[in-house]
Amino acid sequence: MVNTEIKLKGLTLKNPVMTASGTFGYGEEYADFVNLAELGGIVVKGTTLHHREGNPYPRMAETPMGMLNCVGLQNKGVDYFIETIYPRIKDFDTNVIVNVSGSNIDDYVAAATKIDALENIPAIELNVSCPNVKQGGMAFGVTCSGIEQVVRAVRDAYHKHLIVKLSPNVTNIADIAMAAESAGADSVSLINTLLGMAIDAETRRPVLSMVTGGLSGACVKPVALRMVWQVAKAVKIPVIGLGGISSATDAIEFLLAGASAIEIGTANFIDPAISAKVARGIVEYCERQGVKDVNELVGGLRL
Amino acid sequence: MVNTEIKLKGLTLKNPVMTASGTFGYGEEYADFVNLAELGGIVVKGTTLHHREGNPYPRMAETPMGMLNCVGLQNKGVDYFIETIYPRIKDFDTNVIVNVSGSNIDDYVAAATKIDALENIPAIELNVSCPNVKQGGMAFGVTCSGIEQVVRAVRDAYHKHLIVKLSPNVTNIADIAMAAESAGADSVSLINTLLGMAIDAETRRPVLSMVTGGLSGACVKPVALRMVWQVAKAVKIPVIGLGGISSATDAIEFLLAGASAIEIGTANFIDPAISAKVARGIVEYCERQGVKDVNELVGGLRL
Amino acid sequence: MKKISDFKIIEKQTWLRAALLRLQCEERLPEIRGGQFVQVRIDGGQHTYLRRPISIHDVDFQNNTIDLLIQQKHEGTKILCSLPVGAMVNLVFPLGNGFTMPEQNDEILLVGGGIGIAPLLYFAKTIKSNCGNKVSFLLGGRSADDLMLLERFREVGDVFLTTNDGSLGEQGFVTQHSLWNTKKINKIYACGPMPMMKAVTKVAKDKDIWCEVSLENQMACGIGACLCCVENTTEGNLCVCKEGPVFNINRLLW
Amino acid sequence: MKKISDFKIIEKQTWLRAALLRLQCEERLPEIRGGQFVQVRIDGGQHTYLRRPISIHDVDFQNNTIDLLIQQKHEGTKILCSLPVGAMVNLVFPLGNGFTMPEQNDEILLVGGGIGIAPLLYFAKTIKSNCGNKVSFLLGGRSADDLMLLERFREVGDVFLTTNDGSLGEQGFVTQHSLWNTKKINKIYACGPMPMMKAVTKVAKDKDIWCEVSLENQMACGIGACLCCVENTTEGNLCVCKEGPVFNINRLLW
Repeated sequence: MVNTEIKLKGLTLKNPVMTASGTFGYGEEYADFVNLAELGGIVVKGTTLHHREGNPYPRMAETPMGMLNCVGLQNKGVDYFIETIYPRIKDFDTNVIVNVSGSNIDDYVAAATKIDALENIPAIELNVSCPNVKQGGMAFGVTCSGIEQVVRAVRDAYHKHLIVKLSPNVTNIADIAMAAESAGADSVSLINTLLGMAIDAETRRPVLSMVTGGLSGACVKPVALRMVWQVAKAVKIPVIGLGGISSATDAIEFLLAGASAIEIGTANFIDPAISAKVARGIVEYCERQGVKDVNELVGGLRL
Repeated sequence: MVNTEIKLKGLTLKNPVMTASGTFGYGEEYADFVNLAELGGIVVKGTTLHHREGNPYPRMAETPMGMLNCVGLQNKGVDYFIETIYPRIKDFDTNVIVNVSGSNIDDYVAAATKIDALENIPAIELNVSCPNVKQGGMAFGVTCSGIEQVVRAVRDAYHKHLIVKLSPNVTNIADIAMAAESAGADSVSLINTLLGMAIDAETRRPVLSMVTGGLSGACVKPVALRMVWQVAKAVKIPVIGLGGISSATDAIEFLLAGASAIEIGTANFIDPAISAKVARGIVEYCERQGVKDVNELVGGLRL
Repeated sequence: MKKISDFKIIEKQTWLRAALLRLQCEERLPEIRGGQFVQVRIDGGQHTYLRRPISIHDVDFQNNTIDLLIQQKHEGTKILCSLPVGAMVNLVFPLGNGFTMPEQNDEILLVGGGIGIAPLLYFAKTIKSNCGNKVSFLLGGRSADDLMLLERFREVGDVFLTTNDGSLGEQGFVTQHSLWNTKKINKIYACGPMPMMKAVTKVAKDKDIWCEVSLENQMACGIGACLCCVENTTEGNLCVCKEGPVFNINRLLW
Repeated sequence: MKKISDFKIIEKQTWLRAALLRLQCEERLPEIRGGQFVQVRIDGGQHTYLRRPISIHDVDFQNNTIDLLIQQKHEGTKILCSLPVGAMVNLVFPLGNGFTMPEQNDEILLVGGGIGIAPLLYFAKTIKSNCGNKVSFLLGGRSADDLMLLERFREVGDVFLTTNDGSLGEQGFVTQHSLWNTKKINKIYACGPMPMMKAVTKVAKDKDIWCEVSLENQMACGIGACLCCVENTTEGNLCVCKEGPVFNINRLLW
């Protein structure tokens, strides 16, 4: 019998597998495919203080083993979430974590404060790295001072587990992670999407309405794994790894690199049942390798 | 009849297609597959002042639509190049460009000075972005001050076309490009490889001898295209685009994004004849689209 | 109830630019409404990382088969059309809302353009079995070889045709067909290329006829999670994969 | 002269963990030496971006065919082994240096372990046709089903066998076979897993026998451009794809 429980500060995951914000809706969209109780948690889609329509269509471009998106944080705002969506999802038998975005510090704080009051939301994931909206947070997420400001402000207002989601579009992600840690983050999750671009050679136009978008999918896994490894060496708080994870083997690699938990994102689009399969696959790996406790794998890379 | 000639300062390419350093040997390795006269140029492999054995095996990991490498600038040094290799390749009917690397400014300058004396080498590509060796240039390539130092020093010693190859592992590549421009670069080429990592879940060990390595191949194209677009908007000197280009369509996309020429790298490993096919494919595209001069495509993205 | 299932290609018919695949599943099929679609996993392509949405052309609940009528457009659909009988494909299905079932006394016109004819057959069959209405098809293509499987459509209703080159039916676009002046119509269901659907929408609005159209915005997830395939509507950006693909024209900003 | 050519699979034979593919090309084949390899393009895999190096098992210049004996290891070789007769595969070939042709009077032992037996057949045939030497094969596997196509080898020379489980030939490793004590040998050519080749190297050095081994370092380009497959030798790091795959053991740091 393998122990898969992961204890983070104020947040206990029954296993290390979560789903990434913006790729799993509010969980309900996947209920036909996945028993949500098999997951360590779900991070529901990016929520902002006010309603946002997001960016115009087209918002997506397929790339080799990946995709670009410029959705732009479309959501109905935190009050709508609290009144309409929260009641439907609050009793899921898994951790429901809300991804919080904003265009200025006050909005981040206001949204986080409202979610702090929701009994069944044990954590938020602070999105300081959305590449698709001006002041979509990426402005904050690419400098140490920027991330310190927003994290410290939210930390003062939010009293549960605070995950800070980091942008990979930086020279030294370990510095950014340490800044988040010093500002009071309980954990960091990485990577958000890599900024990319697609062009239609025949029409000579950008494929995306916003010209650039965020790259995700299997293609980014090597970069994500490297950054998780660099960050895990640099900070004492737990690291949540994501970026192209498409199988239990991928997930194990992130744990070995130092991630205490992982998130599955774009792979949900290719196989809507993948998240639960990964959770089961991790157990099979542990049984095959004689690992009694998944925590043994965390940072277990042999150099 | 389509004009494909691209004129850069002191460097005329019969067409925009070159091959990337480290992926095309010295051209001789591909002579059975490609008529080198069909190419705008070939950038031969990274050359340093002194002989380098490179990193231990294993040096390569396959990734989704890409590969990681940590070769580490294995080469016999610039004197060996001048005495043994240059005589064999100096009369190729294409531009032979030497990629120059170093671990300190003096070495860069010394190697560049020796190559400056070679009549049939019209340009060097300064590699300030190799991720695989300590002081492999990436130290220089990720800060404006670092790149200014090395480019200015080499600029003073080197009198032909000076290409500076940029690292994508930075927060703002446009700033780095402008620094290279202000220090005297005649053009910039990008992107070098993205720093990545691979782990063998079964053995729990890194796949690469150096743990991390440079990611290349089709998977990086969206990031490369975005960076070329950002840099082309920021600098006045020509931009040479590379990163995952595997077809004429890919090449056209880079030209539209603002590249005056392109380099084909990892795709040479999948199809050793791809470089000449891309050169022919660009002409076919121009004929189909009624483009009389390839230069019309450069920066021709319609927004 | 949405499912992920493996299907085997048990029959195949091909044309110049299209193929009909009959896919059989070992499990019983869930309820499927006309106008719904499947997301097909395509292996073997370097640019087929995501699934491809394909409308459901016909269903046989006795034999657990789904027919897909596929037009070869890009790498994904080309690979799909090249698969041999016996090959396995994985589907996520049924997706989307489908067309609204009409009333018993409605005078129904089903308008299809190009590969947009595909979903109309199964929807017409469900109309017949649910309310017994007689339906008419108005099918348009660039030329005769775009108009496939007409015998299947004729089994279910009257078929009127247009082609741009006049090689079959009346020459011109579907909106130029003479039936618009002669036929009594109070419900239109349309699927096809955007210009054709916009033209049909204009006709419907001019004649004040109730009309639903099926959109084909590019999708990633197909189940309303990624918000990539949005159409800007009177209610703001809505996911075509989940709130659609079928929309009443009154909800669209066309 | 290296070439890139499309080949059609015209014959196929499969075993538990391996397959023999006979590939036919429309063009005339270039000169091919024993121990050289091909780089096979594999479509359809999400982790088969690069070509796969496969040693050349046999060649028929009359019919322009190359035989590849392939062991199913990972995704790439599994896809390759699953290809049907009639499928096309693209090869870059012939690559590498191949084994050194022996002298007329040499007493030759060809040692193969597992799938490492593959290149020995064609090399033995070229020895026979070039200098007419009688060759002996010493082939080892985990069990009998690793030792395929023995009749092909017996047509060319004497065949001695070992298996770890004793299911065929003498039980144990190739280096434990009794022939080492009885047989006169002055040239060894070996191909197989690293531990086996290192064991053979040790025997050769102990007995002071000339020996060449064929290495299988992981490759990207296959033609000496990327410098990924290097082996550290007495001359420093050398590309196995270009300076090898065959090395005299005196050049290796084993």
